[in-house]
Amino acid sequence: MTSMTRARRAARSAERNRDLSLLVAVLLALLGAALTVVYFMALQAGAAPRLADLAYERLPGTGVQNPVTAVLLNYRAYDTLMELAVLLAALLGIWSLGPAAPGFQRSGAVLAGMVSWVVPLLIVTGGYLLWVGGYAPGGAFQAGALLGAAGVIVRLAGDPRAGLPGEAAQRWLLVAGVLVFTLVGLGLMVFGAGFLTYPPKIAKWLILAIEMAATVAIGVALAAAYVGGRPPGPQARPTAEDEDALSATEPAAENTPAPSP
Amino acid sequence: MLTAQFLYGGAGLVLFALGLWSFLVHEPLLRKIIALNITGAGVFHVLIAIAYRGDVAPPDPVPHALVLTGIVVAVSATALALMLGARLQDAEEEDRRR
Amino acid sequence: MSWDYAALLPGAIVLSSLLPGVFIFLVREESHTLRTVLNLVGAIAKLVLVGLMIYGVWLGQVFETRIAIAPGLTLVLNADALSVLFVTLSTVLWLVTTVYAIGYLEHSTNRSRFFGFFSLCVSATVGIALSGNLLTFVIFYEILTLATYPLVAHRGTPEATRGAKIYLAYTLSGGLLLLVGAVWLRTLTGPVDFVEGGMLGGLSPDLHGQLVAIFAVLLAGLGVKAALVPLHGWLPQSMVAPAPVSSLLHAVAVVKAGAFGIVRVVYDVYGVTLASQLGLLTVLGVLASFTIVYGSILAMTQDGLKKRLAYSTVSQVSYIALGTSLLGPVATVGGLVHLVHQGIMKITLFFCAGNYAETLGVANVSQMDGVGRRMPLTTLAFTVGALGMIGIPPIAGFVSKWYLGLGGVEAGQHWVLVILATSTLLNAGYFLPILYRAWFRPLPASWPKEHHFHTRFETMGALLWPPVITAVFCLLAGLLASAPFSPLEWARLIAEREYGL
Amino acid sequence: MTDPLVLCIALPLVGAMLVTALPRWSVRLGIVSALATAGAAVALTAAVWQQGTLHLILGGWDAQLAIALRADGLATALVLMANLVGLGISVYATGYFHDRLRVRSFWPLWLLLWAALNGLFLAGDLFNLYVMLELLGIAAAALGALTGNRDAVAANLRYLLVGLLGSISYLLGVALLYTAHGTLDLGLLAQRIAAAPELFAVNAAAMALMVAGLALKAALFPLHFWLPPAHANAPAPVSAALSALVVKAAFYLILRLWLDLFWPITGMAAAMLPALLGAVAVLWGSWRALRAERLKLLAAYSTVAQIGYLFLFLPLLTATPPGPARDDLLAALLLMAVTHGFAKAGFFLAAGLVQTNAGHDRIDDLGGTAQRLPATTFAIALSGSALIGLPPSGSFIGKWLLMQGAIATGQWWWVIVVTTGSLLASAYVFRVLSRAFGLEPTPLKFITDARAEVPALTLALISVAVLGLASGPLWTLLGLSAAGSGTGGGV
Repeated sequence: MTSMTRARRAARSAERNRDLSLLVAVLLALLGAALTVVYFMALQAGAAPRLADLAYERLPGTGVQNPVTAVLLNYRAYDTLMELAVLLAALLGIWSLGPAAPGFQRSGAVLAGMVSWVVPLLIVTGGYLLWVGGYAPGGAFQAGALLGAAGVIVRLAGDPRAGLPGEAAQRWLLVAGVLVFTLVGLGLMVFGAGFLTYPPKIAKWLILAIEMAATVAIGVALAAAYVGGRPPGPQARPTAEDEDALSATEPAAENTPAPSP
Repeated sequence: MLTAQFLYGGAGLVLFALGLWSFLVHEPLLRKIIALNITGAGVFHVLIAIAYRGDVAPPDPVPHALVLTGIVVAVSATALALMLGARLQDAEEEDRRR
Repeated sequence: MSWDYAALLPGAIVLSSLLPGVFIFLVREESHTLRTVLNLVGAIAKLVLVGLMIYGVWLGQVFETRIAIAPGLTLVLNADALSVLFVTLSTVLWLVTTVYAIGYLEHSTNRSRFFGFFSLCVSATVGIALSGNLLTFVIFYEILTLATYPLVAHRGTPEATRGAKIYLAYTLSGGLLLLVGAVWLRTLTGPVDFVEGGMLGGLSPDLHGQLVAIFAVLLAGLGVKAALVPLHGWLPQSMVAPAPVSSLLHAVAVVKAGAFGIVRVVYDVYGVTLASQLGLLTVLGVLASFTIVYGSILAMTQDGLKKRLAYSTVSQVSYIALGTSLLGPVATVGGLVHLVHQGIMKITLFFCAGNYAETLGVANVSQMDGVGRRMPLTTLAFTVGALGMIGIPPIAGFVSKWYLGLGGVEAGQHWVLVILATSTLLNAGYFLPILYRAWFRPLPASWPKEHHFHTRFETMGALLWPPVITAVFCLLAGLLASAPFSPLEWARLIAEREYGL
Repeated sequence: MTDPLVLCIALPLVGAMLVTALPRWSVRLGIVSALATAGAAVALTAAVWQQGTLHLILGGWDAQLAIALRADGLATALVLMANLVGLGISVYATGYFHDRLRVRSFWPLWLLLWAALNGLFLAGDLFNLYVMLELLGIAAAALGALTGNRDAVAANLRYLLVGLLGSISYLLGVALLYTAHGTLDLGLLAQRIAAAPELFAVNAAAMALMVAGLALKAALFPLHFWLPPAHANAPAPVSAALSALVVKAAFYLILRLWLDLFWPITGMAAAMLPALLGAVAVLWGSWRALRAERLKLLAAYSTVAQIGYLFLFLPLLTATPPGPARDDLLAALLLMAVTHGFAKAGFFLAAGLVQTNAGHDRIDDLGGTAQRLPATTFAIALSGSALIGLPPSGSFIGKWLLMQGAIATGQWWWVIVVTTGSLLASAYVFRVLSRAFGLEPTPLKFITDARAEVPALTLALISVAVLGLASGPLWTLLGLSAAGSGTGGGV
């Protein structure tokens, strides 16, 4: 019902703003055209070598053979570190909004059976992607995404925790990526190499360690984000301020971005 | 080579403009969030297009890495926006019930 | 930056009230003794330091504290003869007023806050007096505005907050104009230091148009605090403040800051010769004359004693501007000596007004029948102050008026005599009826709100002696006008230096 | 070997991880991290003071391939400001949040925000700046919604989306620049832009996209619509961080791009547009602050106005030839930004105390605050006078130099904007104070809470006394001391 009134309201306001939206459309079309022209000019000017050649030239000293992984975890590792922090920040933001809504139905036998096949497969594939990232397309993000997807499936199958451990362990897994990354960086700095400056000899292993931690962190963060709230645990018993924990009895599917049936 | 890059990147710019339009004119939150993602995807397209260096030379890895990073950032922001939206909807419904 | 005695003294004079002020804020409300000690130690220390400085300046020593705020912007505290005049006035009257205020506020609330801001005000006034360049002047000028605000609003009544708002609206706008003028001037000349004889004489005549405009802006900014008509509206409204505030700040510190600023700008920035060439003195003279007459006329219509005194202040402070606007050393002496004379006379009157209100509950002129018999010493002090204001010899006011008139004649501006005569008549018109009521009308059956103190005098000692002392000052300043170190002699010294005689 | 440049970013990051992992100890660990981070910032300032601009390429690769960190005077001054303010906010927060769950949510997000701020100020790489912007935006929006009430969530959702839009626009600009010039390093890019005047259209388009995106985040009028509700509804320490630091970071980035990257292609016309918008922001923001009913809303609108002042400097910088006069303008700009940082943080912290003790922050019902909360009222008064630009605050010196530059370059109309803005500012500040001094039938119960009041008061005092009376070190930090003293040192 609410969605219907909302749709009607939106339709009315859209009607009212039709002229305005037409104007916006014209302006944006102009903007798009101008940007295309500029983009064309930039492409033409960009005959100068960008960073590709240099990136390939330096590849042997990076500890990995896949150039994209080299950029992500060596040349521009600092970006990747911060990006893990972004993911964590988003999750912490989600957690700060309150506990997750309960109320998933247990899956039927067919789905449960499928889940018990798919989830291990996803985890194994994730591990493979993680390892192969050193040579070919793949790496921590892809692997983490698969782990996250596994969590999503488990949750859809009815586990309110999406297969994640309790809150305390979950917190450690979440911070593992950034923590290992930063500590490796700081450790290298203390031993004189400079922050995130891997000595070529051990670069491969350092990167692998970071990637493993990052994979876990990303997977857990994605799954936890899908759960959509603080994990229900002994530490987070519903308090007076978490009224929504008590009142949220409707199916949570309305609140979470579940795929349409 | 230039043509391919131009067409692919140009499509990205079209996506950018479309997303922007949708973000500006549509009221519902979900549409705004999707619009933003389209806008971002447009920019990622441009980055992928410029990484292309012809059929022989391997692509420039730097823009690829940037896109990967950008995607994770976009996913994170989208997740937070969705949850804030859900929380807002809860609050509005609570208000209405009172 | 050298840290010897001469470079430290001006800064120390400012700090001698600033530091106690900061500590007073932290004093607990009940710690009456500690607060009194802090107040008096500050006041006496300042007096001693100023004494040292007077002696040094008289000998021709240079005292200058410089603190670089930023490249090209320096806080300069500098003691020349003119600043010594104003510093001494503020310091002596601060000591007297502190004693008065301790008595006056004995049973009121928020005394720590009051005395803290009071000390800040005095620091700002002394800072204004010692400013060695326009930037420093502007800084202290604005601090004075800010520090006075809580004192005007002190009582917290709706009238008090309203009066304080009006006060702020006027003075902050004035401060902004002053700031704009100062910045504008600085873009033309670089740092604007106060130099005896002025510093703009060497500028090319092309800039004279801008200089006139700048003067107009500066005068508008300073005119607010100096209560030049039509910028005087805040002064009567601020009379809601407690009596010590009205006496020291609104009779002495704040209005004098404006008048002092005008003197500085005319003599030490533009130079009196250039100002006269540009026709600025005429404008100032006309404004000042108008204010003198207008203020007096309004004073006659007031029944509230403090309001009447306030309009009298509006009128009397413009004597200083009038003296400044006349080209010639004699008029300068008249204007400058009035800076001191008006201060001691007006503070006497305000102290007395406070005593009447505090002891008898008398706030209006119409209630003053017979107060002379109930409070003879206070009324005697009041009489001295009032007669001085009118210009009866041998009280201080006579000396000012005499020199102003002489200066007008010397400058060939005979209309000044007409202004002085009119003003004197008007002064008599609004003071003599009060004196008549006080001494010759019969006592009323009861006073509006009488307050009995356990003392053998007419009122509490701390309230009684300050006006008596300042009344004695008024007499001495007139009687001993030609003694060394008298205000008159000091004003002569300043005039000699300004005119390079 | 440790590098303060790295520590400024790594320490809060590690701190954020520890408080996330050990929520029971979040307050203790949080304060330790705050102290350590602020210490690193002080060490960084000392290093820049002694050695001049610091430069570090992470990973030991060629400059263009890797990410550079850079600390010049401008960045260092802002880092120092942000970290001292951050320390104040942290100490205040220990006494502000009482609910356990809120404490646990606050600290990790706050430390992440802090890391992002330092990272943004010190970054020397365009794409890294994008990541920092996003981290900043996400952490800020999450913190702003911490109270969980409807208005706060709605406002900060809008803030998040608007911020995302701004970042995407910025990123498209970065993509264009990389296409044309093939590097992301700020220093190299500056050389290449200067060397390629024929690419004016590309550079200008990139600049327009980036500056527009950042102006949205910096809340430049008319893109400020999201700021007042978001800042007014956040918890007080968060409001302080958002208003004093986060908005400032976006402005810093605009300035950095404008001065370092696009200087060759910016002319008077380009500088006039943001300045005009800034002027409207000054007037409109101050006016709305004057009309605001709540203390925190007042402070938020005042931020809109104060950001406007900073944009007024652009045409002055453009019109002034290199030399002492331009150096003064640059330092004044920095001084105003830094002063506003301290003052606004102090103001918000004090407003938070008023709100907690009075139970509301409706200005009309705040009578008697001066009697009940003397130290807090004093903090509001001090930071308020810094917002107005009264001496001896740092913004007084800033406005003095701003007006001086305006008159010297013949752009006298900015003087009118500045004076009108100052008058409006005094009106809104004293509107609060005159309420506070009002005599209300409140019991004379003094409330003192040192842990909460000392940070507010200290920040306010810094904005007034320290920055206003000793602003010279900013010139030294910017490396301008030799040039500046050429103007005569006050003689």
